[in-house]
Amino acid sequence: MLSPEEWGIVALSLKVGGVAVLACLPLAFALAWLLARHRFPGRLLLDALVHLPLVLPPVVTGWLLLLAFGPLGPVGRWLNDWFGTTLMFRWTGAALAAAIMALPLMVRAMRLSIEGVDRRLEGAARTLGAGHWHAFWTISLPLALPGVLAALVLGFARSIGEFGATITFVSNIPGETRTLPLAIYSALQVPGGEAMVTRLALLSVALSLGALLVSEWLVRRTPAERLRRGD
Amino acid sequence: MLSPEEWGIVALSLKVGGVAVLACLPLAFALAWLLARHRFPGRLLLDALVHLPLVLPPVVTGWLLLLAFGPLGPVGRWLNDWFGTTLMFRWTGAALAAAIMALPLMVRAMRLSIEGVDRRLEGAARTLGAGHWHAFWTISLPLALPGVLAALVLGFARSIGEFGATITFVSNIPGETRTLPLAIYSALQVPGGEAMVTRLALLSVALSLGALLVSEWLVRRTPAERLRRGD
Amino acid sequence: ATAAERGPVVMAAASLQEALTAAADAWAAKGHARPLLSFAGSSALARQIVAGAPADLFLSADEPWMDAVAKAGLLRPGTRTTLLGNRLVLVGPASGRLRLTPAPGFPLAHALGGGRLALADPDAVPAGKYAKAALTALGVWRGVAGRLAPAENVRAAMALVEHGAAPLGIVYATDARASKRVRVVGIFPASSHPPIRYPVALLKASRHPDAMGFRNFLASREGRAIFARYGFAAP
Amino acid sequence: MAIEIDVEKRFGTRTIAACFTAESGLTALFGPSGAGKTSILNMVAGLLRPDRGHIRVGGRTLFGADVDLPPEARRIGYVFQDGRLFPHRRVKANLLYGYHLADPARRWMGFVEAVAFLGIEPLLGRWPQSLSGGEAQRVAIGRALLAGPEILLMDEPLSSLDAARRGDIMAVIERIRDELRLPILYVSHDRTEVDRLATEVVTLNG
Amino acid sequence: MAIEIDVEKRFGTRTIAACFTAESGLTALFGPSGAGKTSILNMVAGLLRPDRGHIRVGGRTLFGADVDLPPEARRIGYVFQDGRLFPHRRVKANLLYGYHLADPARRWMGFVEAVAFLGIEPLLGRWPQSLSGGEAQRVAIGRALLAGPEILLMDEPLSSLDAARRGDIMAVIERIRDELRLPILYVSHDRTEVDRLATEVVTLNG
Ligand SMILES: Nc1ncnc2c1ncn2[C@@H]1O[C@H](COP(=O)(O)OP(=O)(O)OP(=O)(O)O)[C@@H](O)[C@H]1O
Ligand SMILES: Nc1ncnc2c1ncn2[C@@H]1O[C@H](COP(=O)(O)OP(=O)(O)OP(=O)(O)O)[C@@H](O)[C@H]1O
Ligand SMILES: [Mg+2]
Ligand SMILES: [Mg+2]
Repeated sequence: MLSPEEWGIVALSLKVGGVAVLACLPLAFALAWLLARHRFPGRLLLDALVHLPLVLPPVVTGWLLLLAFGPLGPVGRWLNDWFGTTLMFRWTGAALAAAIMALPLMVRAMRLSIEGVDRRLEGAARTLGAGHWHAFWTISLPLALPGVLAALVLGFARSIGEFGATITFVSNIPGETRTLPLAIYSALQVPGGEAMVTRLALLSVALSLGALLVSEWLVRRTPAERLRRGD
Repeated sequence: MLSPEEWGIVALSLKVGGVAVLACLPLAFALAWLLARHRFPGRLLLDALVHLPLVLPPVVTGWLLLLAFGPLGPVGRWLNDWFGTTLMFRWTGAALAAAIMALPLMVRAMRLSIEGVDRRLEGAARTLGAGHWHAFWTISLPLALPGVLAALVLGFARSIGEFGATITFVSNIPGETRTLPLAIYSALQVPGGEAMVTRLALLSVALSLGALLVSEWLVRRTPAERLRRGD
Repeated sequence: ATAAERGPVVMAAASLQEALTAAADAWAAKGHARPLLSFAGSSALARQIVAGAPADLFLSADEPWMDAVAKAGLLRPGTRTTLLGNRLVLVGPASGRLRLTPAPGFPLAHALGGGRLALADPDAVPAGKYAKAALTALGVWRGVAGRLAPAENVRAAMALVEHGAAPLGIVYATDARASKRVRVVGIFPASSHPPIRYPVALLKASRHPDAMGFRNFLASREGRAIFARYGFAAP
Repeated sequence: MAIEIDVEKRFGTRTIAACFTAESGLTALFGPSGAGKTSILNMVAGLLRPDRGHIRVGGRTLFGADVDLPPEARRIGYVFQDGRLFPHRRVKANLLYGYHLADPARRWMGFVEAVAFLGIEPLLGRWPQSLSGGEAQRVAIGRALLAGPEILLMDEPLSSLDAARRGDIMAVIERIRDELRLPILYVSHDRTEVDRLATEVVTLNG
Repeated sequence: MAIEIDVEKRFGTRTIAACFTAESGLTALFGPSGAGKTSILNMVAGLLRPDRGHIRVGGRTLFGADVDLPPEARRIGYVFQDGRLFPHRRVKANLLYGYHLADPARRWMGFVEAVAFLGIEPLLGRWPQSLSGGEAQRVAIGRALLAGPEILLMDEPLSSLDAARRGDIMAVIERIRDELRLPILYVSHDRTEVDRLATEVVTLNG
């Protein structure tokens, strides 16, 4: 059904999207928590910074990544000096680009859920002997779970669709950075490539439908949803 | 400080982004409500459809818009026959592209908030004589307001950053469809255009910072936030 | 994989995709490791190279971006050469009957009727810059400047014609030739615009032993023959 | 006006059933925790659909074979066991929510009067979340009364009030019962409350 | 173990103040709605920070000049006026939340025992949202007791329970008071409850 090359592209997209979303998750949650729960000087600036990848055209984000993480960029040089590694032309770079593009969406979804958590329940947990962190893990986080799941779905979908920042940052290398959108772009460059484009686009849709099904299944297992169904 | 041309681009971006988000809002809310509150056959499919613009590379979305709304497309033909109008090469087309790209983000944000509304409060309103709709306007909608505001911010930011679908669908016409990202793209194509890119990118950032400030100010006026501050 | 198994990394303008892929296949058929081809806009590629990308060869769609890389001192001296040429053509939908020969003062505005002229962004994209130069030289630029549909690249411009959004477009001969949905309405005189040239050069960062060999293969008679099959002209 | 109730509702393996007729006056629902008192009030209010049966108030069928009036058409005033004040409206707006929706001709209590006997005048500008338990309860009572209902459902309305307040509010409930002759369904565990107010006692078994 | 409380807290223009010492036993806080009873319990629990003053329990300073123990270090058991069960955990998990966190040596009540005298055995697998008012209240009492606290704060713990249950639970509270000699701060409006349980009554003015 799929050619080995197509399988390769799908596998790469899954790897890039999965790694991007999972690696981004803790940072995104921390940011969401900070923005939802704390008032500090510079909060608005941080909020704006988080939104940046949404506001800038992806190509600009890719260019900024190139400037920072390229072999001559400050972070790129540091990575090379200390770890002997580079993100240029690597799927890890594609994952970085996808993660940065997904960040604003993930932060917002989780922030909305965190803002909805009834803090009095955290107080109740504390009186029962739970420390700050225990209350967080057992009360706040589970209650914010719908937002975390929404963030995963949004982030994964965004990663699967990410094009501009990726091609600008890590170029379009088959087997390494040519994810589905880049393959679609390549197919679009070929006159009469519409059939190929359609095929690849349907693959993208299938992937995200899969992600959606998984998240729907997970949501059904969260207590909030079981409550709603009156289990 | 800004040249008249730059002012024009900023004004156009604001118009396109504003119209896109406001026009999209009712549909997005209706979809969010449907997905949050109702279980029906095809729900998952609708959910997937809503996510589509996020998953597909923007260029593909633009290409699909061209197929549907172009002079030969079914919707484009219908618009022309009945209203003698077209979206091709018009700022309205740019707004349509931006709206479609913003849709998934807006739906998700509002859906999270709607899912968080305590339905027993709606029941209480009903016993006090409020009909279905009155309870919606006075109870459900205000309680879901944080999600609506988040949707506005996300949607506007996404619109301000929209590039791929716009240029593919309505091309890059100065004064009509050349929004900030398209102007940035043009500048990026020219060797040594970095200064111009930086300038325009900073304008984008300023716009979204403005939107963020407005939303922050609005949030401060919502009851939920006043509660949190202990007003 | 070792460097030798992986083949050199070639960064090439997206419009070369089909032809260069065929050339790479031919090269690989000779027993060499298949080069890794990365297709994107020339500007994106040039920026990656300037930012230190570890690539071996650069094929640009125009001279200025190659110049930018050269100015950054990143080309292997003496390896730059002009690989290919191309022609600029006026296209319309395949179903049309219009014939229009681009010549000084030719009635382009009239032929557009109420429609727009699709082309690559004339301020930015090479194909658009050539088109602007040609129309200016032929004295019709003023008449159509307000009725352009500047697209992201040549393929997108052609798509506008293919889908009936624009009655006419200006694209490369190679693109027009490959699409069944458009037909060539007229060919621009080569003298009406600066020569369209695709330069190639080896990058200073290149470490791959095959890189120079592949460059030479592309510039060889055999390589040029492959490009000619896809409609590219000799420089 | 008589209340006629005959309903049944299953929750999993548990069935709540009640069948009684109460003449005008205050009917106390008595029964152990979990007997189904709140469920019955919810069915009368239209918030919980009985599996079968009927509910009639003064000749009006609220629920029956092919009738199922929506809550807003039932003209009930419900003081919930858990308050349910609208968190996004200040106390005053909570109180006036049903008042503004009611037909002026059918209102039987004025805003000033309600505020005065409930002693909530200083709370009018406050947000519900900052109220003490008893304060919230008084606001909830006021909100239900101000909607001008034709039947009152009260689920432990006085449980967290001090003796003085309790006396004041019981006096008002007596007035509503006797002067306005509104039927009242009343849940309470307090014997003295029930002895003083109830004209009839219905006992449910857990 | 004595409780020594001297605190002050401002809410806008309103000031809550209390100053009393109670010997071991059950101290009833009495006072009209809005007097500040819940606020005082919250300050003892560490959920509300007094503006000034101190709180000492059996020699341990919970709050003072430069002490402000976090709630989890205060070893209190708090039955809230509004339940506050964890909505995402079943009844059993709610009950065991504090139990698992407590040092086994300091637990003074077993799970089976608590479940038995509260009569909540059939509810263990249920979600809190589906509980009746009295059922939720019993679970909340159980949750607080099972955490093995050194001092109990109870805010109208019996308000929506029927007479039989109330008697059972009062007997247990008496046992806790007399055998375990735990200090208990108890808020209630029910005179009979207070008369039976309280060793001391502190009256707050609204
Ligand atoms: N959604 C549900 N699923 C399962 N059981 C339920 C559900 N809702 C209510 N019940 C059960 O139905 C019974 C009746 O509940 P109800 O709230 O009517 O009791 P009640 O008489 O008001 O008790 P209380 O005096 O404690 O408030 C309870 O045992 C309760 O646990
Ligand atoms: N955040 C707040 N802002 C303003 N006032 C508050 C706030 N929190 C509490 N209060 C007020 O402080 C007073 C004491 O509240 P508290 O909850 O301690 O009363 P209480 O004695 O427990 O009353 P009840 O018996 O009604 O529960 C009340 O009048 C209440 O309205
Ligand atoms: Mg009840
Ligand atoms: Mg209280």
